[in-house]
Amino acid sequence: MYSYYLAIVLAPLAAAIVAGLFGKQIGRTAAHSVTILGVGIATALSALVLYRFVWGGAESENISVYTWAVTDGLRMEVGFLVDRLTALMMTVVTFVSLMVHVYTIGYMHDDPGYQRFFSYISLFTFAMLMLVMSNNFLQLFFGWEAVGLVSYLLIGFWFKRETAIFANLKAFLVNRVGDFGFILGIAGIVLYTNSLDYAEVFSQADAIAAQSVSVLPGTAWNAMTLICILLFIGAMGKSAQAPLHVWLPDSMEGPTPISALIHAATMVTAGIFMVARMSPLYELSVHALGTVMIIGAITAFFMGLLGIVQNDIKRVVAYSTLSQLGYMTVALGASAYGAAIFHLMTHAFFKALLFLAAGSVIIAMHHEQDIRKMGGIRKYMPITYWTSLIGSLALIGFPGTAGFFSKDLLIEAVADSHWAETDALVYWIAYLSVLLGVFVTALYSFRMFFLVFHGEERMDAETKSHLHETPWVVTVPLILLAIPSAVIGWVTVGPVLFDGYFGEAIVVDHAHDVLAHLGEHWHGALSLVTHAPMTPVFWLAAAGVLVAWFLYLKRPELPGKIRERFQWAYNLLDRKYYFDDLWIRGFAGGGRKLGAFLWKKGDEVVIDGVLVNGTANTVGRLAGVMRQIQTGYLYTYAFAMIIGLTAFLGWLIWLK
Amino acid sequence: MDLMNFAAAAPEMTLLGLICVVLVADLFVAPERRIVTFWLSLVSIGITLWALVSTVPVGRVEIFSGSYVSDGLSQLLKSGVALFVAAAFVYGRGNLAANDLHKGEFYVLGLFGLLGMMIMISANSLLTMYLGLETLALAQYALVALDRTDVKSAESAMKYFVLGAIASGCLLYGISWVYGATGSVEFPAIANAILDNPDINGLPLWFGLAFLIVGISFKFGGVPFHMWVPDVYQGARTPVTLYIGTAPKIAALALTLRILIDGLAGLQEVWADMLMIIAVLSLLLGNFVAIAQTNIKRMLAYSTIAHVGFILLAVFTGTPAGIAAAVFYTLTYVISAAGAFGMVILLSRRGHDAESLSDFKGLNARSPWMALMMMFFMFSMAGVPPFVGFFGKLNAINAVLGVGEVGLAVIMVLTSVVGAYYYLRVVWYMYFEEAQDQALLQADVDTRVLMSVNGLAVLALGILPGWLWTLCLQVAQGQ
Amino acid sequence: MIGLQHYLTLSAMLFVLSIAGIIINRRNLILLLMCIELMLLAVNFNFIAFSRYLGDTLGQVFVFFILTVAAAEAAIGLAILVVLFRNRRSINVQELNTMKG
Amino acid sequence: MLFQSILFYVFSAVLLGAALGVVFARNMVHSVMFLVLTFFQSAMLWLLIEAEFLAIVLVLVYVGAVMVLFLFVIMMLEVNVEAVKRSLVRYAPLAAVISIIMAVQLVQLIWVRGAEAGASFAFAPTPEGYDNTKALGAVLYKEHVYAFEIAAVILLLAIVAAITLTMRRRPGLKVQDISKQVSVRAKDRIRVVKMDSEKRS
Amino acid sequence: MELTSHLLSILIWLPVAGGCALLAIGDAGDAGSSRAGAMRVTALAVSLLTLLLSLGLYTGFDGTTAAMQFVERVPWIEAIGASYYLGVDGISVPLILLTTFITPLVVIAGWDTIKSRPAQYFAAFLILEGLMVGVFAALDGLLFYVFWEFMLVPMFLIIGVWGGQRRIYATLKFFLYTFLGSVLMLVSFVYLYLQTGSFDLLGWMDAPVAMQAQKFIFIAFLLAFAVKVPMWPVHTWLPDAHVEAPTGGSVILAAIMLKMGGYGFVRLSLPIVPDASGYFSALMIGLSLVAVVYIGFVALMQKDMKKLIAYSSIAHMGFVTLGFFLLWHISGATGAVLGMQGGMVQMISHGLISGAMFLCVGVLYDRVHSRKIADYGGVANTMPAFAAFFVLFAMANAGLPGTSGFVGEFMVIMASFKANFWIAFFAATTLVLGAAYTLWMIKRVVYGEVANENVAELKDMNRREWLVLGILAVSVLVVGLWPAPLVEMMDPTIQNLIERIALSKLG
Repeated sequence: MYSYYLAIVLAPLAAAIVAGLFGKQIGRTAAHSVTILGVGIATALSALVLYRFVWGGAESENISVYTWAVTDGLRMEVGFLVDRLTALMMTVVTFVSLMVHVYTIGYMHDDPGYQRFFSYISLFTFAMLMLVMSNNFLQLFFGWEAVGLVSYLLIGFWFKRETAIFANLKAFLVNRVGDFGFILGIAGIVLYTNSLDYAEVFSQADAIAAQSVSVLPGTAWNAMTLICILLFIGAMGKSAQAPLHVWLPDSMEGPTPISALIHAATMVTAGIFMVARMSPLYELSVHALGTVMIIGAITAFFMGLLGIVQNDIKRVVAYSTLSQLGYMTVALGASAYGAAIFHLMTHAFFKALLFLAAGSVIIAMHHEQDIRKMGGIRKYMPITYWTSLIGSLALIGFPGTAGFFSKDLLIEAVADSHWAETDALVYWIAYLSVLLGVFVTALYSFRMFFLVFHGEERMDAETKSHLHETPWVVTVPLILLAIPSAVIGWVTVGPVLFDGYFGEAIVVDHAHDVLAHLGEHWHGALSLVTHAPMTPVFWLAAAGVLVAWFLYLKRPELPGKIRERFQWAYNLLDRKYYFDDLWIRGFAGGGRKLGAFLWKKGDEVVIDGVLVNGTANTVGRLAGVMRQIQTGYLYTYAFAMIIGLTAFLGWLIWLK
Repeated sequence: MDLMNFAAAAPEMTLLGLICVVLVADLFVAPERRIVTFWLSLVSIGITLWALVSTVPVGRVEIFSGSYVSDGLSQLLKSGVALFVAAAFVYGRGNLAANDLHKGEFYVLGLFGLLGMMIMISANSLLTMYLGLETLALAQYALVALDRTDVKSAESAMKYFVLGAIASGCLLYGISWVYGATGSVEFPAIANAILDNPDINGLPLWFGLAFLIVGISFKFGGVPFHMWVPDVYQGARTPVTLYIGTAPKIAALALTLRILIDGLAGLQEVWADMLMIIAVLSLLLGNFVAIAQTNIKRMLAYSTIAHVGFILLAVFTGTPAGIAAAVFYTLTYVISAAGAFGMVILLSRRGHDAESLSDFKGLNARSPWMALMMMFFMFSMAGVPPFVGFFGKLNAINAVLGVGEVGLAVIMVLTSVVGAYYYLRVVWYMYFEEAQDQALLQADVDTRVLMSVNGLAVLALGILPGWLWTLCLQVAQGQ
Repeated sequence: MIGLQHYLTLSAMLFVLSIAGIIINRRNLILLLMCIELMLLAVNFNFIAFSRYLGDTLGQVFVFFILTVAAAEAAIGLAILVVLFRNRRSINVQELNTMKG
Repeated sequence: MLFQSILFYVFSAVLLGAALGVVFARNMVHSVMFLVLTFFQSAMLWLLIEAEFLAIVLVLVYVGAVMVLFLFVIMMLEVNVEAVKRSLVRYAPLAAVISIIMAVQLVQLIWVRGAEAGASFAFAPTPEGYDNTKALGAVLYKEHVYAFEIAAVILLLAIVAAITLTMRRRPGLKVQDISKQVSVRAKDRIRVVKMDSEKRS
Repeated sequence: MELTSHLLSILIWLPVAGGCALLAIGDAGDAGSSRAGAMRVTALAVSLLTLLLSLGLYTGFDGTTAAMQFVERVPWIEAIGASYYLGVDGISVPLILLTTFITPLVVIAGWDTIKSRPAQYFAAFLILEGLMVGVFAALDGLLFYVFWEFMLVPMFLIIGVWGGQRRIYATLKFFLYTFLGSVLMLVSFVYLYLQTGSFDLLGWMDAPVAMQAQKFIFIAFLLAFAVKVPMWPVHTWLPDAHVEAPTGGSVILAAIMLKMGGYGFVRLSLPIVPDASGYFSALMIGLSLVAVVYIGFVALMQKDMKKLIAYSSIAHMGFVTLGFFLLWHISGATGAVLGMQGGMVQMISHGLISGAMFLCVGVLYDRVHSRKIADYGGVANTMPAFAAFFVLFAMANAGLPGTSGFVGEFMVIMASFKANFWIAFFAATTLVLGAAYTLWMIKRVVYGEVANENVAELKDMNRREWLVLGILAVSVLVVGLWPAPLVEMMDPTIQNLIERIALSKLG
């Protein structure tokens, strides 16, 4: 399988290089053909790999491709660890990527940077595959940063837009803050194991957990807790967990296909994947899991709230992504890694779908993104409408959709998590967050849905006259994504969550194993769907949809009144809890002030002014003073000689 | 004691005879054919050098009842002074001719000075030393005043004369005390007297020593007996400055070594401290004040003072390594100094002495080769390897550290850094600034050739300093 | 009893006096030259006294040469003085500062 | 002995007084005269310790030649002595302090430290039949021949230098050129000009 | 006579001789003349030949041993025990190769941008190349010092003659600063010479030295090398020098001359005075971290591209010194080699990246004649290819994995965590700071709307610039993706060095 794996990784890379370096020469058609071909190969082979795991009974493989460097006993390699977790991720990534490639043909049709764009997304596919297929931390970090790079390039794809290049810088830097923790986490692992290889590290996990480390004087932390939290900081950056979430909404400045691919389906889930991949480590640190859970819970609920006040169609989806990522993170904290990954998968489909649908609307609206200027598009764009509906239903967890299975079980897992016994506070925060989050999700999803597709047509006449369904390259991916969004839960929920699909890939401490616990009550997908109306989740979602209908279709004047009434709350949400201000004014601005201070005062005044030029000036001034001795008068000269002589004589006679 | 064995003094005698020839011959040379005197003088120096080389003594030879000594040191230093006097003649001729100063007296006085220096170098008694010193000094006074129409020349000659007379008065007063204390003026006899009778190693002798140090230090230009140096360097015609700034330093070194090492080695702990103080003051004052100069001759004068600090610190150690370092340093410094003053001459034209630093602006554009040579001299003086000046400094530092004086070594290198600034300024003017004067250089072929040889010597000696250093070491070990 | 120390003291006083003369005198250069002669005289006193004290002729020989040289020196000194005077019409020490710093 | 002591003190007193006169006299010519007196007194003192030859040389060379030279220059330059009166004594105190310190140092060396050492300061008695001049002469041309030659060189140098510095060749100066005069030829001297005789009208 | 037995000498003297030949023939100051053209071709030929020959160093190098190779030794100044002693080991070969690699690029980069006195310009670089190789190859203290100091002269001229507005201030500051640093090193050299009787560097490594003396020597070395590296707080010459230097000068300065400091630490400080190095290691680490953090913030605020890159150089070189001095703080069995290895790799990588960055700025400067960030904006609109290169190198500068910039930083951070969490913590801030200052500059220069007419008229890179930046880009990626050859070459030497350091010289 080695050559298959290589082909999976290298096909998109080769395509990216061809499209990137020779884009001008080969032209547009060739550029998209070659990249689609590359990703297509990767998709097919990934599917094959997945097939072999699911039905072929293949064993996981740990392969070294080449040795990057060896020194001091530390082997730094590039290699593949392909197991069931990886195979699932590979398939999701390549499939969504393929869809996005196809979709892009239509979406970017008129863009001068067409070839460049294809090159980027292919490169992204390569990087993401490197990330998920890695068998070691070094390569993980490589992929981690490489997807960040491509994300940076793609957010700033329209580099003439000031907002775009602001957003990409912000995204990169915030991610770097996360990576800062991540690389320290890796360093911690190297400290205790002197290895970067997953297998080696996992085998020594117990030894790490036995160590304690004193980071602040007088404290003793479990080494594993420290490492896991540091690694999780990386995940927070990449998966946009509060407070490192600030980059994701802004990243919507990029073209919509990449919002779908990178900022919804794949890259942002790298953090989730990473924690799941590190389950053997996280399982050994209860405190780290608790941290993960709290962060996830906060993200899930509060970021969802922000979605309610957004008016940009993509930003609404972006906040929903944030919220859903929070859900996954909570699941991780609950040790329900499987649930997290499962939600990751379903989310990839339906969120990519939603983004692409939003993109479709944007194309039709001639790149108008404000939902207040839309409305009643249903009749113009039936395919987009129906696929959007499927996506939205999946998002809110309408029974039977993919999102229903993943989210419902995720919430079940949280409800069932061991925190109920150990740390009640953590448990209740997490549980309430995910529960209330369901309502919020339904509210903002259908707010957007109603505002866009139903009600009054608020666009101008010019736009309206051109409004029609988008071409097939756009709608086909929508349909292809809508299908799994609707049905994939039925066939996969059982195997993935309860029938031990992940096998050895995910390690869960028996005491934490909520999924196993849930599995005891598992009676199949149908049973779950039929029981849905008995759960609070269902009613909360329904309430959300209802409220949205009431406020935005039935009584559209109400939201304005509510906003006036609760101006402070609105402001809080509108300003995104002031996190942007904290980062931009606080940290970035503070850093710049500090930099200016150190430069002007430290370097220029103290070091250069006083020490360097000061010395030089002192020398110069001394020279000026000393030359005064040379008066030009003979008697001064003679006098100097006599003083010298007298001094010597005095020294001899009186001192020696 | 072989009174009649004059052969060892052949160089001096030859030179004296030749001086008389030149002196007389010059009377019959028409002013416009003064070049004859020039070549005669060079030939005289050549013959003297030949006499010098052909009378290399085996070991140490004393003649004239112990007044005269010939040894390795004297041979080496005499060759040096002869060469540099010749260089001064070659460099100076064109400039003097251009300024209507091309008189036979320049050469005659120069040769007299050379004779004085040779006498000093070979002096084995304080009497001979004094007489040699005066020969040199009187020739120099007259040379400085050579341009009789120039106010500055006369003024500087007067200053030089008065201060020089005071210095030699002090020297003599010191000699009288040394004589009184030891009963002798011959260096070996003085050394023996101190060795035989430790009682005389007391205050009277020390007093005499202090006065001697004044004389020595004056000759070298060590602080605070340096005051004449800048004024004389500036006031004299540049060829004369070149003369004064080069060979006499070697003679001054001979003066120092003969008196302090040959004669008063027993008093090292006394004179070492005095030398150290003078040297440190010289290093500081020379380097600092040079920064503030705009006249290149004055700047080089102060730089000389700084270099003297190095030489005196090498002597201060009193070890063979130190003496060798002093000899090496002096010889090699003088090479650079000759080149630097030569360059000032080269840049001058009729009616315009290129004395200002700004005259060096844009030299690279006017003559890249000459600029390169000047850069060699400047970097050599600044002590940047691989130019020979670096090895001079290295050896001096080596000697100073060899006697455990880390602090002094640090002062030496730190003041060099200060010094580097003003040497760099010359390079900066030459390379980084636009020329104020776009005219091409006017210089005779002989001057150009000598300049090139001089510059390349600075480099070549820097790359392969071994033989000269070995020679210096041998000479020093003979002391 | 007049002995060595008397002569040495006399010499020392002359020496100091000549130096004081050089420093104090700011009027004319000729006086400086005369002070230098005084200084040499002091030196000669020392030599002769030591020579007599040691019963050795060397000191007196030295004085002989000093006298010779001093005469030559005086001649050159006066010659320079004349040159200076011709250029500046003055031999005032205080005007002798065109070069300084 | 006593007489000699008295003479010593008298001569010394006059000597020092004259020396002070040299330094402080207002008139240059007076200074020179004081210097002459100083030299005379020195010669006396040297005679006292049987250095007759040098005493005579001093008078001959200095009084006879050098001082005359000084006077000559003073007269020639017509230095306006009165022009600069009390030129300054700003630094005089400083100079005085330094001079006094130096005097103290020397005197302390000679008297205090000398006495501590307990050395005898008495002059050695001269041997019988000692002739100062003869004794000097004996060594001067033998042991010190080298120095003597150098002294000769110095004198030659002084001549060359003095001439170099002071001899002036003014352009356009009307002096005889002997060699030209000697080598003159008849035809250079007379130019025979043929002229046509004037016709009588 | 076999070529390899004199390879080092050839590598030193070939460019020097070439430079002297250029000087001798000259071009009369006219860049347009055919003679000047011939000079350029000659310079390129010489530098390429040197590069070609230096490959022999790589192919002929035995990477399994720490012993000196390609050794040449002839007596030089026998009276003071100095010899012409050359040799290379695993830490000098990469640096020599870097030197011979960068120089032709610099020659090409200066091809038609140097208008005045091109012959002297190229001659200066060739001579400089020889001298730099000499520094890395010298095994005799005196020889080392000669190369070390004389190197200042061509650089002094390069900055002073072909530099910008304040070139004189900058070049004097550069010269005097570095001169000040190195003269004290000379004193130490002489001290060591007096102790051992020779200038043999390897001999010095074996000579016992008392602790007090070691401390003094270390401080003297520190001054010399810290100035060169440069370390905070003796770094302020670097931004000035870089800003004023012509592009080629900046490249050489950043790419190679800064490495001299790092090389000095590993070649001299650590093995010769190991105990003092240990004694001062906490200080060194502290200064290195200050360089990373403090300078990172300072770089953020720079308004001049070259100054910004210069400051970033200081910060990156902080990693070098950090890596070198970690070993005393690592208690475990591993980590010391990793840190030092990281420092070395960082040096090589920084040579490539900073050189490339300065070349990029040079490309812009040649067109607009401004280095001010504010004078640009939207360059990507008119120079897309250039923008791609610039962004790539910026990413490398920010330490993106897959580029060479990551390798060293990664190793050093790994090693520093082994020493102390907080060392690693501050070191890792470079991830954020490095990205912040580099990418912020990129944002303002490359992205955005076309800012002004100058930018609107920009022409994209010509073939010469493509070639230079392309080569550098490939090498940055190669080292980033496969550093193993580099690491393996240095590994035995570094291990040997660590073992040597572990032995106290006090006994």
